[in-house]
Amino acid sequence: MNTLVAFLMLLGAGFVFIGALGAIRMPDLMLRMHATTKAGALGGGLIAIAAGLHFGEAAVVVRTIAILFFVVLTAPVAAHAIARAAYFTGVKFWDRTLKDEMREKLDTKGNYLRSGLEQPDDDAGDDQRG
Amino acid sequence: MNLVVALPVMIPLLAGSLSLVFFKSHAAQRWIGVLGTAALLIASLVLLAKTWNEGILVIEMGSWPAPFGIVLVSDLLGAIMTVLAGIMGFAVAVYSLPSISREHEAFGYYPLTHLLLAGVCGAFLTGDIFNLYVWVEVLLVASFALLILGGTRGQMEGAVKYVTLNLFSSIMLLVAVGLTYGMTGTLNMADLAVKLPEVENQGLVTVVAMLFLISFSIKAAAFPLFFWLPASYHTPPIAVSALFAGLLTKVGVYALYRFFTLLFAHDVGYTHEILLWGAGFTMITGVLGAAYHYEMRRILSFHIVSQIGYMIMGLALFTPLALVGGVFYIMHHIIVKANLFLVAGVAYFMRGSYELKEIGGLWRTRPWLGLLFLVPAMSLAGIPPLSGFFGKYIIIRAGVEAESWGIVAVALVVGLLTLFSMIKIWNEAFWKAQPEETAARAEQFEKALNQRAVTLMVLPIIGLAIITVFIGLAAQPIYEIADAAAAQLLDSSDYIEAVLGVQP
Amino acid sequence: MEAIMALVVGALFGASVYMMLRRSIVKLVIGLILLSNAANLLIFTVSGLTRGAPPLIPEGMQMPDGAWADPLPQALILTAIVIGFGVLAFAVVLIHRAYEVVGEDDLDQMRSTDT
Amino acid sequence: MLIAVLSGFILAAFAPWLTRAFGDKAGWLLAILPASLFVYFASFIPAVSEQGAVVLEYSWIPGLDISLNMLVDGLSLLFALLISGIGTFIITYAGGYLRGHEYLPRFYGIMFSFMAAMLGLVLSNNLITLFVFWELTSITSFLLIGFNHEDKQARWCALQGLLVTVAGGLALLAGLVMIGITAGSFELSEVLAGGDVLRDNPLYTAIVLLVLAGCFTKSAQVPFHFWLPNAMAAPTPVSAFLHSATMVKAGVYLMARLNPGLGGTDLWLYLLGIVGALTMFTGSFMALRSTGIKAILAYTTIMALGTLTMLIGIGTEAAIIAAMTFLLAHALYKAALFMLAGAVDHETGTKNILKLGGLRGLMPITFLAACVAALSLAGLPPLFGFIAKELMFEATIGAPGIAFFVSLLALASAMMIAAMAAVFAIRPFTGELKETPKTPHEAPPSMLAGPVVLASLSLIFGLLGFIPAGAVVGSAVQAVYGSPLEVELYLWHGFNLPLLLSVLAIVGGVVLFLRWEQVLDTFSRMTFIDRFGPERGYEKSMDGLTWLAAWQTRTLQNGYLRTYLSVTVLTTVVLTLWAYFVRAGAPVHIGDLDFTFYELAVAGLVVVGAIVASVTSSRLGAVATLGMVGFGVALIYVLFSAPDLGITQIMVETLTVILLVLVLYRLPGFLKLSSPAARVRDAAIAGSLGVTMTLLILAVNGVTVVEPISDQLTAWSYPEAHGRNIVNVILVDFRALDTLGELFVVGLAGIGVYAMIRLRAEDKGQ
Amino acid sequence: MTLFVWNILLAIAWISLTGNFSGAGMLTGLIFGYFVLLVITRVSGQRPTYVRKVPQIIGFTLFYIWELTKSNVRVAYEVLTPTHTMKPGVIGIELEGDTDAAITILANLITMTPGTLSLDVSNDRRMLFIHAMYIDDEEQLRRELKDLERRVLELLN
Amino acid sequence: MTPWVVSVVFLLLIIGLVLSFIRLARGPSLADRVVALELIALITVALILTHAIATDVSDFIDVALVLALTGFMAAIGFARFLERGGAGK
Amino acid sequence: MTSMGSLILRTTARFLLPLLLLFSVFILLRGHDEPGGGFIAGLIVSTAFALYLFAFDVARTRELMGADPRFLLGLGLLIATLSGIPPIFFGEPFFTGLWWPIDVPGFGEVKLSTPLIFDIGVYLVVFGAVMTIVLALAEAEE
Ligand code: NA
Ligand code: NA
Repeated sequence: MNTLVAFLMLLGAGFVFIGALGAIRMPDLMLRMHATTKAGALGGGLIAIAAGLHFGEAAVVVRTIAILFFVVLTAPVAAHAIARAAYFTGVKFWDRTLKDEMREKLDTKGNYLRSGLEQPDDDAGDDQRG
Repeated sequence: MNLVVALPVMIPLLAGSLSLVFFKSHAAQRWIGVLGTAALLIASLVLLAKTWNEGILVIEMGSWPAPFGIVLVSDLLGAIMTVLAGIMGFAVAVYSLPSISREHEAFGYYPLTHLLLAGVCGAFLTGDIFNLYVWVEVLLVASFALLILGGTRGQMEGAVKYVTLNLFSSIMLLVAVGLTYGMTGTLNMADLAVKLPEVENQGLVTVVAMLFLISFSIKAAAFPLFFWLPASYHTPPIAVSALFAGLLTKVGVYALYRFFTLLFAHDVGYTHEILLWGAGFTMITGVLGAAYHYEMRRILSFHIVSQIGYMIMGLALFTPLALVGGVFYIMHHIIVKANLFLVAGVAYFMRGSYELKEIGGLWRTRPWLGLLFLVPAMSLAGIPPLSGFFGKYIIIRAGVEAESWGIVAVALVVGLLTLFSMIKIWNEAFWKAQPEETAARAEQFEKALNQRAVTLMVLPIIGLAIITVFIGLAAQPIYEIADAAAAQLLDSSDYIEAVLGVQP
Repeated sequence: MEAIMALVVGALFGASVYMMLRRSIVKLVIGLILLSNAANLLIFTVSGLTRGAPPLIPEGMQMPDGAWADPLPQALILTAIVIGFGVLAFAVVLIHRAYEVVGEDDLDQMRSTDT
Repeated sequence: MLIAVLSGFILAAFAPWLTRAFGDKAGWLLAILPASLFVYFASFIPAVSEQGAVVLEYSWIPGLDISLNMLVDGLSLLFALLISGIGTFIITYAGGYLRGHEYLPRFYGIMFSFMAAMLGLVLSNNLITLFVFWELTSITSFLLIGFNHEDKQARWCALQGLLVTVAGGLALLAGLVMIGITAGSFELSEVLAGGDVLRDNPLYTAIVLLVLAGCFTKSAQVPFHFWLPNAMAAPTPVSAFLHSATMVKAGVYLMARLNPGLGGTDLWLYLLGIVGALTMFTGSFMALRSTGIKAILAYTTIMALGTLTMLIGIGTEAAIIAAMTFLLAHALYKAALFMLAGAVDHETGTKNILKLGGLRGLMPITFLAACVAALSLAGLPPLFGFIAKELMFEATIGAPGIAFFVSLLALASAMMIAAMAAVFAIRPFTGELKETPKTPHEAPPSMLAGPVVLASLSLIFGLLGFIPAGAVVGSAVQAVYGSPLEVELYLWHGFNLPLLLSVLAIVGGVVLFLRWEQVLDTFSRMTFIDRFGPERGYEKSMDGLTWLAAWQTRTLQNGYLRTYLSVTVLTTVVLTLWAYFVRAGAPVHIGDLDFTFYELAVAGLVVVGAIVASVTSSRLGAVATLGMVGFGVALIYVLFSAPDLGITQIMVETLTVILLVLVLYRLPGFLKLSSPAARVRDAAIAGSLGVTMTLLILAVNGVTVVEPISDQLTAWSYPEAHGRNIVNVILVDFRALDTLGELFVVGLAGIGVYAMIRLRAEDKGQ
Repeated sequence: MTLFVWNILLAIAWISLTGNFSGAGMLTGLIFGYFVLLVITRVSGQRPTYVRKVPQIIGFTLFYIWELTKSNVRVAYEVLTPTHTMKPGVIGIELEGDTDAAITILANLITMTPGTLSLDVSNDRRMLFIHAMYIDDEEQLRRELKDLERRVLELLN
Repeated sequence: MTPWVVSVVFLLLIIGLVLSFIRLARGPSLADRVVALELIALITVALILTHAIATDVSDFIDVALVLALTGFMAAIGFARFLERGGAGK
Repeated sequence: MTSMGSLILRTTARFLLPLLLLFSVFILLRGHDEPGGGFIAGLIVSTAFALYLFAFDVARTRELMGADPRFLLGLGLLIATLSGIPPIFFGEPFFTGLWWPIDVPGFGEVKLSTPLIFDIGVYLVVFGAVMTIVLALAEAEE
């Protein structure tokens, strides 16, 4: 059991380390987020599992599961929010970026994003937010 | 168990909470405002009477015995200060009825006032240094909120300075409390009075004392730490200025009295010498600031600073008589200074300006207001037989007895300059004819004057003026209370025994 | 470790006051927040640092097991953090409004009330 | 007695109302009070003559040695009689002089207060009570001098008079307190009985100087005399009262009163003798330069005050007798003259003596009374003034050490005064009638009653000197001298030096009178007197005060928050470090340097984060860095066993960042606003606080606490307070009051923020 | 119906948190959960339809973690190797599901899978824009993403 | 737990923390800083969990739980800020 | 329209809100024995609503909260203050803890007590205050 815990911890820490390294090394914001979001969440999650295994008590285990759950749930949402906002505010892409299909569909003035699949008679201003 | 010790804290807390719950009903808030402060006044009077008759009273909050829980302690000084808070609260509550705008009421004027009073009373009554910090913060944040009520540019600018410097003060207080706990492992004042002398390096105690001194001196607006006060006190609605003027700086002064009699009387030659220098410069710088200005609220604000010097002087001389003088002075000053602001407010409602150069003719048209101004103004300047004279007399006599000639000279000269700026107000606002240029505005304000409103504003002014005259003419009972309070300050053993239940 | 924390606290005090001495009101408020943190850490440090022994009483016991960290300073700091939060919330909004009213982020433009 | 003294205050409260109710007759009605008081005080004459002094005891503030005890002896009785007697006429006179005046009701209110204050002053047996009344006379006379307050000049003069007299008053207070402490009692009767205790005390010189500062300012002695002529801004009834018997005499009274206690030393002799003589001379000289009838009278008052001071200083038997006689004589003629001057002014509309003439026919009674009073002023027989002047010369000749000096000045003064008396009595009334603003006619009876009676008294007392000698002057002399003296007053003392001097004075006076216009012309060209006189000194010091106040206030309260903060921080650092090095001996306890690398790293990151936050140029970057510092601090809490703190810190940090982000979004980015030098300076200031805090922690680190109260709290936590999380138990139970306060802080912040955001009043700034 | 599921879920969350896996614990959880729902659902029109089957959630969670691990290895390689071989770009993916839950879960899953990052959903909810690290083989990428979407929709129906 | 494992884990996490901090300090855009802050929050979660394992005190896990729950709020806040047109330079 | 149009965020917020609410109650109730308490719980619930606010808008957040946050603030203060008063009827000073231990199923022994009521007051105050501030700021922005 101890070995498993140690392994998970080391693995988790390794992922975290890689995520952080990515945050330094990657050339633009989006690419950095590819690194941090995934590596960070997984690293944290693995260490949470390690903690659950280490303590072995039910109360602790459910808490570590909750940590895992929340990390994995919130990390992509946060990433999405930041990426979207950064995109809207015109963050610079790496110069080797190949294409951007979203740019032309974005009306930055009203923050309206078209799908490009609209019928000509669709009311472009209709917002279907819940 | 003495429930009454906690009442001056609990009543305004409840009144404040209730006002918040009924935040939509102005009528309810007004009623709670007047009744709550009246209840506070009554409770504080009962507390003082009980303390006078039975000696130092203690309530152990939560039933946890001292020094482990928090105790509220009412010695005479604390009870006196509480009564003063009650008087101020009630007077200002009545004054606020006509003078505070509907908008201000809608945005929490009344609950803020109650909670300010709660903070002030808590600070006066607590027997625990961290709890003191908490109450100081309560009153501070309440004062922040009151200060910006209205949101004018001047208020914002003043508030930035007020908030920054007062927060620095609070942080220093927190640091000092932390260091004290680190040195003694206790927070209870009586317990500290026992344990601080046991600290091996007494010099270290002095160092921590300096931090308390700094913090409370900022709160008290002593030299050279007073900048926040003249920058801000003239900006809020006048009722708020009056409340601040009467009570806030006194919390700092009170704390200095409490700490530098009960906790830090181990190195008087050093600590109190510093206080004495501070007192002298506080008097001078404050009074010169007042001499410079031509706006009533600014003049009065600088006088707060200046008068604080006298109170600190009483503490710094550290003789029985000097402490009596200091306590006497505090009592007198709270009443008088607040009243001056209230009178200035009435003058404003009649003339539309606080600028002395823009107003005049009040003695001609409103002689009664002139008299109501003269009472606190002359009292502030130390003209007998009003309250201020006796305060000044006792302190000066104490100074002479202690042969501290320098500070006596300063105190006397500052008295003269105080008179000078009071007369400046008198000459300009009351004697001088209303200037032509602003006559139209004055007329407009006169027309808009509501007789009932004026009556409500004048009632508390009359009340406070009567107290001022009473403190002067019937100085003996006041002196006796101050004397007994000072005796308790000088001899901590009663305090310690009342709190810890053992002979120190 | 207390000695190291002493340096940390000193540095925090220094940094916060340095920020407060800038002309920007935003820096002022950030400085205030740091100052509050500095004071809390100071209390934490002078009350003694204990590792791995939170002041919790395990089930079935009357007292904490072995050594435990002094709970009182923790309670004090908790109170101070909360108070600091309240005060700073106010301060944050204050600078916001001050900026709106004055139209400048520059403290030197906020002198109309003094003289 | 107490009621008698305080009755003036009581009546003052009702006087305005009575005045309105009784209209023109109010003056007569109100005069009943001083008249009755006069009678009442007169009833003490026998007792005082017999016993010397009567002390009536009334307690006030025993704790502070302040009583309302009244000392009735010859001196106080003389003053009390003058105050109430002359007061009676002043009150009636004012009824005529200010008939129909808008402010007459409040005038009476102030006047009665003033009268009561004066009575209290002269009757108090307690030094502090005396001072109380002393200051009250200053304030009430301020209100009287500034009676015509819409006139800027009047306000200025009132302020000047007040500041000068109160400045002296404060010195006096210090002196009186020192007397009380030195003598061991604040009761005059006891203090004066033990004069040697005072004179032998090292504080004696200080006491004398302080007390005299009060007396000299109040009694307009050189160089403080300048306020007195300016006080003529007051309406004439006021001037008459203030200058004849009351206000300005208070200083003289006090010097006379304290003479047994403080007098009899060289210091006393020289100070009073020389200053008094100079004042006497200055007053006379300035009178000679003046053309306003009230100004002339004012300067002659200064002369009289100087004379009295000089005589008290000389302190010989003859001098004291002369002083008391002169005092009475002066009160009688000066009050009369003022009231007459007022009558002239009132009826003609001008005060300028050069514009007056030929009034004799139109105002015969006025003229007659003026002649009598002026003769007394000039010191001509058979008037009481002559007796006084004779006695004065006798005293100056016998003055120890300074006889020649004072006699010479006295002679010169007497000449000039004689001349001015003639000018006053003759010029307005003789010659051809001149055009005046108002058509003159005789003044009403209310305004003539006083002058006529007082002038008559000057005559009667001159002829029948035994009346005053026996009644009050004798007792007064005894009181001032300290032991009984035989006092006899007559016109004829035989041919002697004083008589010669008197004759010389009158001859000189006549010469001066005849050539007055020339003299006036010469003197009025001596403008340097106005330019360099002490009044310039007053003005300069007022200007200096204004400048100093402005400079100081602009320097200190300069509006720069960072100045305020720098001063505050530096004060903190200096006071704390000074105590740390000097009192505590700079203790440093490093303790065990046990730490793990990650603890160190976290600590380091917090520091680096704080530094980065403080130098970064990105506003939101600073906020983000702040967030990181917050997480770092939370980690420190967790690493050292404070999970609750960790959670709280994290939550608070998160919310703080959210708030900052919500708030900052309108604010501009940082600009580099300060110079490199300023940044270095600020870094030094900030760093000094950091160093201080580090040192404090290291110092306290060395103190071991034996038994912190938290041990007991821990022990109680579960068994007594039913909680396993001790921190939480402390928060909600042991120290619930803290938490309650904390809650209110949070709540208040909420209300405050809400109000700040939602309540946007009109911006009234700039 | 969905509300009841929600209540059960909250009760499970409760017993997980309290660590009290008893019937009584479940009851308490149900009660508290009920109150929470009471508060939440006073606002009409937002009846949640996210979740139907608890076991599927668990199964899917495992899948999620697996995807997470894969993506990390890929990224790790990119980070640890000295040269960048990425060919990044933004592309749009047509969406089939139209419930909030489906779109959200899909978007989050895409974010967590190798080399892709959800940017935003078009306002008409028909197109999901993603940032991808490697779009040299765009068709392959689109296929993988479609497969993922299918799994999500399966789970939800 | 074996001390060397804990040390290595701490070491990796701390280096990660330092690297993220460098990104936080350098930016260049606000979004970069926010991403870095996000990562720092995650690393802090990991550090707390590791500390709990190292000291064998499970109570610290609650701190990590709260941080995991609320740590992303700052990012959401910043994102909102960016979208509202706050050009954080 | 508000610019925060992220469907993903909205969905997540709706999903997280009940969980966070529940979690806050949990933290509140167990605070006396383990890390937690009214203050932390109040902050957590505030965070939950702040998230909701960020995802939606002020009007919807207010609607969801039901009561005006200022009322909650006042109510919390009142509850906290009043919780100190009952002991005086038993002859004890203010804030003396009164305990009514009840064995609540599912939570073990729930110690109903004045300190718990006090802590609930804390919870409400923190929630009310933070939401007052956040909503006021957000409204000012809109
Ligand atoms: Na004051
Ligand atoms: Na992905």
